[in-house]
Amino acid sequence: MSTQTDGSAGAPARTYSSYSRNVALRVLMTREMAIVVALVVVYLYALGNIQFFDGPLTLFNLSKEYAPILMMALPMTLIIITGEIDLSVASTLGVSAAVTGVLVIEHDLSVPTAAVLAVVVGAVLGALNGFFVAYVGLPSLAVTIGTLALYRGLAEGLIQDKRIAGFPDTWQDWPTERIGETQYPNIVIPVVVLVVVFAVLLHFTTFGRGVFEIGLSDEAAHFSGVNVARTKLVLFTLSGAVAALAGVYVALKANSVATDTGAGFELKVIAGVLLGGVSIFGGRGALHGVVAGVLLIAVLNSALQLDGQGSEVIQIIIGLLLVGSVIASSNLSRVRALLPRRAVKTAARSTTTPPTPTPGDDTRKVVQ
Amino acid sequence: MTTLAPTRPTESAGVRVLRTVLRSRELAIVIVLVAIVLFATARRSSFVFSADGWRDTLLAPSILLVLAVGQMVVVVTRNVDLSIGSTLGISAYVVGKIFVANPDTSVFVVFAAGIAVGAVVGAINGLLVTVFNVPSLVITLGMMYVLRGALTHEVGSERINAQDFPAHFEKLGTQQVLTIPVLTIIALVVVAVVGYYLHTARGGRELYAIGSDPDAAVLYGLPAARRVFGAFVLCGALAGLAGVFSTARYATAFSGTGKDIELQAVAAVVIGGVAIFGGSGTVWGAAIGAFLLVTINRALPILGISEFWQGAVVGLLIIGSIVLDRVLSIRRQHRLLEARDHA
Amino acid sequence: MRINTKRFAAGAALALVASVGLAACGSDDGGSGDGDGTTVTFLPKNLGNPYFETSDAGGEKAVKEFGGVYDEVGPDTAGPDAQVSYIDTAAAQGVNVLVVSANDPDALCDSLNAAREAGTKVVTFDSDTNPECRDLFINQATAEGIAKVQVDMIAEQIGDSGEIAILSAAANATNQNAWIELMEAELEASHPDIELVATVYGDDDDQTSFDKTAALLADHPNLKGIISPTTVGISAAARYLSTSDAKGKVALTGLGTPNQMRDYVKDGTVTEFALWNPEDLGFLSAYAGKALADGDITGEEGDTFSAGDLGEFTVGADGTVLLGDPFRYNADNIDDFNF
Amino acid sequence: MTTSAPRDAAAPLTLALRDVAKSFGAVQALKSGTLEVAPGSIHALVGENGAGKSTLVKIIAGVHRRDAGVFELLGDAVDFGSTAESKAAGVAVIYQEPTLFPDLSVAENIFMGRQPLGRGRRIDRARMHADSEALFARLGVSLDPRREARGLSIADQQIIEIAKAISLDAALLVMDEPTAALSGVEVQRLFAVARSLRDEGRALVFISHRFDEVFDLCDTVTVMRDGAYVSTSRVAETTESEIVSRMVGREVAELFPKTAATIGDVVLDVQGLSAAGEFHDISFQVRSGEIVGLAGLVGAGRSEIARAIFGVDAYDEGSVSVDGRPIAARRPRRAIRAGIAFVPEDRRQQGLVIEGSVARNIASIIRRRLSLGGLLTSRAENRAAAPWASTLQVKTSALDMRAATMSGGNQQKVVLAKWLATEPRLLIIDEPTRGIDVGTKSEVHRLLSDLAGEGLAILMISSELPEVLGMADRVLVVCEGRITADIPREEATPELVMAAATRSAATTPPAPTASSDKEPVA
Repeated sequence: MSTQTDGSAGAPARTYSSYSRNVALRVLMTREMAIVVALVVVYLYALGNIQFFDGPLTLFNLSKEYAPILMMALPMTLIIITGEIDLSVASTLGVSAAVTGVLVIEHDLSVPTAAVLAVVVGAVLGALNGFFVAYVGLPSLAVTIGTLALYRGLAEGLIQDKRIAGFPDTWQDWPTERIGETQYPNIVIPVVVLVVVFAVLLHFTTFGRGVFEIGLSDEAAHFSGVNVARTKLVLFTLSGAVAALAGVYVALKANSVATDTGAGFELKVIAGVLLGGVSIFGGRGALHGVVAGVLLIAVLNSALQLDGQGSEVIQIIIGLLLVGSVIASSNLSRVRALLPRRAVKTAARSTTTPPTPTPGDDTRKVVQ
Repeated sequence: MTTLAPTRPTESAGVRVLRTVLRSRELAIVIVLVAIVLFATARRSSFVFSADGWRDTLLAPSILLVLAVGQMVVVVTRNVDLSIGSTLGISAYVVGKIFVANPDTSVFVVFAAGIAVGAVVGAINGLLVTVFNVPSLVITLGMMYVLRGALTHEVGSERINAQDFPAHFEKLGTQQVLTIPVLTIIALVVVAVVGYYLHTARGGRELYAIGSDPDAAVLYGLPAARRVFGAFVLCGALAGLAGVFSTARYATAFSGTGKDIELQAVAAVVIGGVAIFGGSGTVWGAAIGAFLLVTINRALPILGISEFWQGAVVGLLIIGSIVLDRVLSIRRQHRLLEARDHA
Repeated sequence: MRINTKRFAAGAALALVASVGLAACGSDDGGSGDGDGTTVTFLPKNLGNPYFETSDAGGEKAVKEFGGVYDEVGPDTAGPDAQVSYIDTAAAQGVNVLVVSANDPDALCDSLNAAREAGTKVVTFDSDTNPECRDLFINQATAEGIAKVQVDMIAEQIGDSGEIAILSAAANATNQNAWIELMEAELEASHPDIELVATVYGDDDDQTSFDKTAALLADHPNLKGIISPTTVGISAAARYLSTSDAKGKVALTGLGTPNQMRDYVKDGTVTEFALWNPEDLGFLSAYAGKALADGDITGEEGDTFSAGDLGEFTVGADGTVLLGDPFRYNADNIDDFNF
Repeated sequence: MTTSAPRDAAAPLTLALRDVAKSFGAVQALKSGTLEVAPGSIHALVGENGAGKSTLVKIIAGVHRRDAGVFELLGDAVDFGSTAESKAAGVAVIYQEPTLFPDLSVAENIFMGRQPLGRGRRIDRARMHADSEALFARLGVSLDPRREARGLSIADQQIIEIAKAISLDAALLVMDEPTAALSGVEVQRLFAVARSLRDEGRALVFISHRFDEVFDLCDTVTVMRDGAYVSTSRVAETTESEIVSRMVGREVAELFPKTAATIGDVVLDVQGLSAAGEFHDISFQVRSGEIVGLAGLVGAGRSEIARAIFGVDAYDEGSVSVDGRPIAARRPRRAIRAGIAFVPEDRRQQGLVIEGSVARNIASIIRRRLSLGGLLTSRAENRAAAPWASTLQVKTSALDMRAATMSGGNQQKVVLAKWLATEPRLLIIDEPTRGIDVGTKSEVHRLLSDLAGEGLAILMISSELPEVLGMADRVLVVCEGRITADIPREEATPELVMAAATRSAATTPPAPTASSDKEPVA
């Protein structure tokens, strides 16, 4: 560690450790890890106790069905970390599927061309959300409730009562063909690529740092030169583009497009993200937690269905998990508050001099 | 800075009221609503000027009206209740079950039961939100799943059909007093009572204060948790009432009753000019928003817009409303800043 | 250390919730597949639909007769997405026969074929998929027959002239659209004075259908008749009409079940409607599946099999088995039926 | 001017706090707060920022619960769990920062929860508005009770807070720096009201940094330092310099060690900057090695000017250039690239990502430089942050500690570290020592002085006159959005600055004792 001579103080250089806890604690004692553990436990339990869960179709079906959810959860994670929300993803997916279908089946475009156009359309729809949120200053909840209706309406208007079905065989089969001898369909490949891309974007780039800063305090981020509006615009655009990509996949997988394709997916996506440890208030979350959160829902769903439970049981469990996880994470501060003595001791030990009082800690924002 | 000489132009109360009305955000949607009704009626006089048309114009919005009022009360405190669709479903099923068990049950008992069921659900939501201090968006989203799942689990594929409801209850769905449907009258009474409360009671004003700045409300010493809890109970109770309405109007109850209606209620509230982050807006606005949302759906085919584009029109309406709100608030802010310069 | 404690608590709580959830389902041993009977799973368009309740009840009766194991699963709203996951699950469970009423002819194909590769025999009923995705289709009646009977009924009821409208299910529903197309052709060919002014979609949702009926009447003041070729639609439309001024003035017919329509036939809202016997449809489907599973038939044209009390059936072109002709219900005969 | 109120020995004290303590997590904000206030008196509570005054006020108000100590109101032991309880017990508090409901009308803000009721428990709006107007008349201001609170100036917001507190008809009225944003005339009105309340037998606690006000208004004064009680004395029997030395616990002269530096070329050049409702026609320059102080009342527009220069806020007209190159408006990133560093007033909201780690905060601006091929690792951030933390003597055990767990002084060091890491040409620093303990305060002052010595141009906004007078080479005074004076170091006196800061109300009341230029007034 080098000492810098710039600045003013001529006091002796101090050294700092980078982390207050060792690697094991840092990696293991996180909310994300709790979800990963829950996922592993549930998976192992299902493997041992649910008939057919170990069958060759289980992982295949699960990957195939939850690929679009996981895809959309990736940009959604970043959006929720900035403290916003995008309820319109499933409708964007619907528009994209409709565009793909209409272009390929009604206008005989090739699937790749149509897919690119659909993704562009998705990006534009996402950018529209982003524009309203970032530059007009509207609350994303209200905007995306509006575009949830608007984009679904566009999909309905595009399809009307037409039958959009019968994509060219090669394209229609590809996403759900297995990768070599594995149990996984091809769609897993782009999903994994996207997961890696978004993980790097969120955790290993300056852009990602900005995303967290905006979520923790968009004002402080703004004052540090983070372009808050542009960041949000980019995220909503990404969200639209990825939802559109998922839409192309869903269209090809089903080999048909209906007006309600993907309807209701947004809630599964959000449930997966929140379950994965992302704070609805923004500023906190990690992508591996979200992946685990979505997979947990997928595995629970699959296990419960194989066990003969109806979709309503799955609904109830997802709902309880959602409520439970939010209550748990929001109220841990209370648990912490019950242990003030310990906290003081820990902190006192960790600093070289006793802490000084912090006045004005609770200064409040002035009425605007 | 403040000026010293108190020189205020004197204006009569009547002028002030008129000015308030003319400047109000609600007027904008009333104009849109009236315009739509006028256009639709001009093209098809039966839209309003026929017994069925008149009745449906008033009756169709009644369910959403009640839901939007409840949602508005929650939204004004800077919360949201996404579970009202599920609550409506449970209430409707309970109402159906009561009639299946005893077809002679009094209508009043059924209303009380529906409202009570809703209030209980609302109380659970309210408790979770205020005691655990967690965001209502997530809690009520979770509750939406849990309640709908529980309802489906209980109901299964059972469906309570028109035959299961006694005639006197079914009749309530279309009964009219002086040509105005009974359900609409009840809904309007709800609007009036809740609107009056929010406007003129201390508790009502405190709801606005809480939504305007929750931290300041606590610092001020307002009973914020109790008021928010109350808002959720009211919202739940009204969702329960809407469940009774739904069974009376549609004479059917099954596991999917009321699905997806929560977003419509939120949309109605937003269209009505209620700020999604609380503090401002009126019950009247939310009610007109609900009226507009339902009426526009009925009127679009008559106005020559294919039913396939109806969803898109509703979406545009929502976006348009919030953009309008934003533009108005920016303009107002500019005015205030300029006023400060000239002070 | 407090951070550690907090995070651990979060993890523990979550794991607890998750495992409680699982334990709850694990305790219910709803396993299918044990026993030596043929396992037959019915997958209707959606649950909570009286029509499918009746047909699946017929299926259950048949399965019990031949000593198989019956199961019914399905989404709570009609849509192909949700059906796919039930097909996948059935495939993973290795059920012998899957009896499906398809929400979409193409969307289910991949999953159905995967199931067939895994050894499951697929029988569609009520609403077909593409022929290459299933082994047999049990057709309630020929599309031409269904279209013709409805057009005939409305023509009789409105005096063969005037405006009519159609209240369908979902805009993309295969069988609905096929019937509507045939009805349009039939109207053009045989009933030139009848004008089809609108087709609206109630999504097989009771309330939507109800509201669409209201909108239809408001939009078309000269409407003389409505055809609703879906049981959900016709009952919702009848309910609206029965409380409206249009009762008795606007004729309503289509496909409905006697129990749902009884009141409206008796109060004069509806004169006559048609349907096959859905119970027989389910019954036949189950027996067809059994025959496939046992290897008695392969779905080739000309294969014959026995369906209990319903007698012998022969597989027609495209792997289709025809139940019979639609039956008309009216005030004279409706009390003879209970489904 | 009479300063002592008649005191009835038999009557119980209105307020008695003894050895009250309060901690927030690791930070002990209040160690032993003691405050005894008699009915019919005005009691000054003074102390530096960070002395624990606001925490004490919040304990009285029921915002916080004390951890230890005695708390009695009118002779009875009390323990408020909420502000509602304290209000019910007869305590009214004016907080340092206004806490209004922006969506509600002015009158409702005053009477929320206790609006006058008419028939059928219905709010009597006419009476509420009339009552509000009566209150405003008493305070000598004209505000429309019907307008919404959103968009009011800070001064007007403060007036509403005062009206609210007065209307509570409380036995104890606590005012935490109520005059910070007020003009001289408004202050005199407030004092007249305060005296009349005292004469009615109520007790008032008055917190202010303006000593002339303390001596003008108050009967007794309690001094606090570092979260602890220091002394209580009758105002008439003490002097300013005694109070000041008790407040800081050392000789005042140590505080401001600005050393002379070579003043170089113009770094910042602001020409004709205007923003509607905020400030007008602002022109000035800051040279290398120079510290320019921006003085004025709270709400005069100083921070707004700084924010516009840095580009976080928009302006309507004018231009900003650094080293002769113009800077685009509304582009903080460009301003940073041009060499501007900006330490904002609100450290917790704007200066820091308070929930973020020390390392990420320090590296937050330079991280673009730290990334390799677009990729950024925590390792790189930690390596870059450590030397700066060391240079500024940031007290933390590890770089992943959240900034929120640190003291105000340490937080300010982190903010400075993050900006100094950008190697700026110009440092804009808004209230450099607000909420910082005395020790760190002088560290910050020395640092600023050293930085200027190294040729950095510094624009310093401060509401503490001694800080401005001690540190600045040149003082610009802002009043109602305009620069009203440009005073070189040698000529700057508190009187001159205050006169320019309250231009409209030319006279601040004469201080009762001989004033020195060390006197903290603003």
